[in-house]
Amino acid sequence: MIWEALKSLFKKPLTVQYLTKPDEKVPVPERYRGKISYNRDACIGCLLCIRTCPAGAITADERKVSFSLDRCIFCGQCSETCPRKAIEITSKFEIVVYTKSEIASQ
Amino acid sequence: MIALEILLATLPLVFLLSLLFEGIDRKVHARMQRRIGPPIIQPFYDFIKLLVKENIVPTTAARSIFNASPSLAAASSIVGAAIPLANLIARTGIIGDLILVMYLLTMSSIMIVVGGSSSGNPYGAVGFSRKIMMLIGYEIPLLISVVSISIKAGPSLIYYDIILAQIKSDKCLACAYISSATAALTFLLCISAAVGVVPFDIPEAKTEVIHGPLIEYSGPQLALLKLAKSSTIFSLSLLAFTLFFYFPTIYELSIVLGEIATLGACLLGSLMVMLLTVTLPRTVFARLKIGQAFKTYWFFPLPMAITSLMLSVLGW
Amino acid sequence: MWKIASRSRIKSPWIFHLNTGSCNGCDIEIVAALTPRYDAERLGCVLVGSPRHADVLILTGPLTSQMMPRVVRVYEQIPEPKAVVAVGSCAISGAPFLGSYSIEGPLDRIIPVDVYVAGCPPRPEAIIRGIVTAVKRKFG
Amino acid sequence: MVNEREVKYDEFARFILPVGPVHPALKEPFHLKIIVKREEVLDVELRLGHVHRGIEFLAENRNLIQAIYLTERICGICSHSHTTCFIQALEEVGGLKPPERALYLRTLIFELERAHSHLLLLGIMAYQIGFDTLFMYTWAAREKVLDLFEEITGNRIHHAMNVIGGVRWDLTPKMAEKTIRVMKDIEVTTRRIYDFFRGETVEKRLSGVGLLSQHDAHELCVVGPTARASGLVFDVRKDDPYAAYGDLNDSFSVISKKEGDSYARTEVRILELFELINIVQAALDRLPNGPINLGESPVRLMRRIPRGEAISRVEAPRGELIYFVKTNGGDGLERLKIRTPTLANIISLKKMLIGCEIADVPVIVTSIDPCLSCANRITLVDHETGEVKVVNADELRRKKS
Repeated sequence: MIWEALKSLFKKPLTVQYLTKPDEKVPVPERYRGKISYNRDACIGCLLCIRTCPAGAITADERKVSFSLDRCIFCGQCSETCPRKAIEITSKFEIVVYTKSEIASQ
Repeated sequence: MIALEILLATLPLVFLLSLLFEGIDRKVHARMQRRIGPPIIQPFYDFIKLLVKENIVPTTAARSIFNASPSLAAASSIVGAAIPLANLIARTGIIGDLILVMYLLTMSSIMIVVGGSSSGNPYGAVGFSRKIMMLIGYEIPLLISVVSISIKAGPSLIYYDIILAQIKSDKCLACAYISSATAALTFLLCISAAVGVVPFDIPEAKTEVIHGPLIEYSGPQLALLKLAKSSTIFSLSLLAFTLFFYFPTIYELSIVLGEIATLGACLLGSLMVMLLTVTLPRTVFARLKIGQAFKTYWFFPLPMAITSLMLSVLGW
Repeated sequence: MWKIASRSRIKSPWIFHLNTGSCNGCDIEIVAALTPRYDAERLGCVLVGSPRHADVLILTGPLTSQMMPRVVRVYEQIPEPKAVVAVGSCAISGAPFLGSYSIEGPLDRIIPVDVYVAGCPPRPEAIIRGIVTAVKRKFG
Repeated sequence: MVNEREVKYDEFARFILPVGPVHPALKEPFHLKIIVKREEVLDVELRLGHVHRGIEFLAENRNLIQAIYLTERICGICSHSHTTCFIQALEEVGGLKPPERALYLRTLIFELERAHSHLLLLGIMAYQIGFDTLFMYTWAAREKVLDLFEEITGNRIHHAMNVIGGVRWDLTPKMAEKTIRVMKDIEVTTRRIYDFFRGETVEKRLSGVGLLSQHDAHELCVVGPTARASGLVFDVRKDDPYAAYGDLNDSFSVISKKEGDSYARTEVRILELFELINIVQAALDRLPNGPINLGESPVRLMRRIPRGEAISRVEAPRGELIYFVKTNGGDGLERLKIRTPTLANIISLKKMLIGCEIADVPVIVTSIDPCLSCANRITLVDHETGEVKVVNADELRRKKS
């Protein structure tokens, strides 16, 4: 253990210097389930997503749907259920907000 | 009394140095774990932040003891660190200052647990009983090793006399005598228990007793306790280095920068001592149980300390 | 003088983490934020064991009825100034557990929350960003 | 006279030490009332329920697809085990047979999850005994598994891999390659971690602590690594194969130890890490081609499940996980009952804790790898009569209102 520790002293640290060095981040993989984006024009108002959303984050709204993203649990089920692919998963993951309503705009 | 003035002047220096040492300790610890670690001035941030934070005194606490003990702990350990540093700079000493330093350092660690146990928290009480047991374990070998070295250097209980003895014989004591080498080893082994870091941080184990005595402290009080701890680390590593490994031939070479070079070399040496006896063990060992720690100290350092005392009396 | 104090506060957020009925997902991500890959300590974050030492309270989970009085107690024990970060969707809104008999609803009903970090669970990077944002807003 | 004083001292030295619900050694709230005399633990009282969220009740009010995600959020560490178990039961009720490739992929994720869970536990164990460096090393290795999850399923913790009749995402050849690479890495790291755990100080802290004899383990019905460390050879993967474990039967063996202490429980997990690396490699070698699910829309599949009931069990990282599912013939559940491994194991804590030192408490609690968010059930114990009463959801709601 002592050797291991002393060796590590002279190795490069494993740390990704997020926030302390500009543009350094752990890479986000392609399939990452981040914030959802909704294409209102593509939506046909079948309301299937409301039936399958486990968190009750989707509500009906004038024959289409609207999202309350503070409830979203990022499972991606809505985009899988949607027959027209009107809901897409983006790779955005840094959702840090001061009030709940800002989540949608971030 | 020029010595007193120097002593007063060293107090802020001790404050700065001990926090700097803690910063280096944390950085090296982090690097050994393959992390970047906090910036070296992190302890200063922590200290200032805690100073300007709210201070909460729990209603269950014995107020006077609870409030007094952090300041007492910090004061005694800072003075305990300042005396050797001031003596090193002023090149003088008073009779019995070595004993005074050891006493002040013990006092500081006792004050911490006394404050903790007066908080009325059961974890503080557990921390108190554990600390007392640890004290019995490490304090005896620590003191015996100091006595052994002072016999070798005189006999004298003046801190600067021991350094003088090393300058006179042109050799560090630990290299010169077997007894001093044993005493040095004992002292080094006891440091990590005396300051309470990981293999022996049993009284303040985070996952067992939630920081033990520190549990109810907040704000400035906590800042003082943290300062007490880091200046104890600084003081003990300085003592260990100057008492046993003062290499006079190197320091006295440069006459121009004499004072500063000597002081710098001593500080560098004590930094090495700290890295070896505080940082390395806390990186590579797991925390022991109180019984195991106690046994460890009575089986290794205590017989070693007694041997070294006997050898020094015999003149080895 | 005040500048130094607020800078020190921003540079050394000590975290107390409280699970209010979460599924562990956010909790292990908070711990993961301290490990070599993310190393929150480089920003001064330390996970402390006693609320008395803390500056930032991280809350995870939808707030079960048994934990409700404890959350309030822990919040009151943290000395001023303090910041509260709600991590994860359950902490923000109660997400999938809403409607249960033992859920007391979103956290901000009982204590003020400064920063919300959305995600289920959020990545450790987002959690670190949340802490930094919270201390900057609250202490800066 | 002397006697009296002794009694007084005894009472002085004996006090109650509350551990939890908020305690740094416990990442989850759970309450232990420990009566200690100096350092020795005399008696323990266990209290659960701080993270009770009423998931069984909630699932009964949701449709099947929503219930899948709900069961996933029972626990963030073994989320895939919960969904696999639940979906297996649903498939049994509906008579659906997922394609071979889907079964293999389920197994693959399952074993990767076991890897991450075991590494997590080893790290936490090191953290409990104050060995921060080992904790950092272990968790650094675990990050690689999490990266793999993120790449295959899109999230580090909640994979959402299972759907009714198969899995959601396919494994590309590139990912398979990366998986093999990561597994080789993990094998090397695990060897090193094993060496560290065999080191002086760690063994000193763990061995002989929290003894659970084979007899007690049998009597208390403990499961998983906790049971296997006490000499009970029992593993659902071998005894009652599910998913692709039937085909992969020859690639692994069941680890078991005789000692029954915390060290044995830790060692079983380390050795299981080596076994699961074999399973992953075998699964990748034999991965059949073909579809990954039934190819129907999830909503339609959900409606195809008739009224019926089924029991399903899997070997989660912490032990045997049992689901009882009763569907109502529409698209919902009539009853869902979950028996999590931690619930089975946590009772044994009392046996292990009595007589140990305070310093051993976090070690023992961690050694059974408690996942308390799984284990919280409501049982009220009437203190005066000692009568145990299980409260159902309706009663609770009445009490609340």
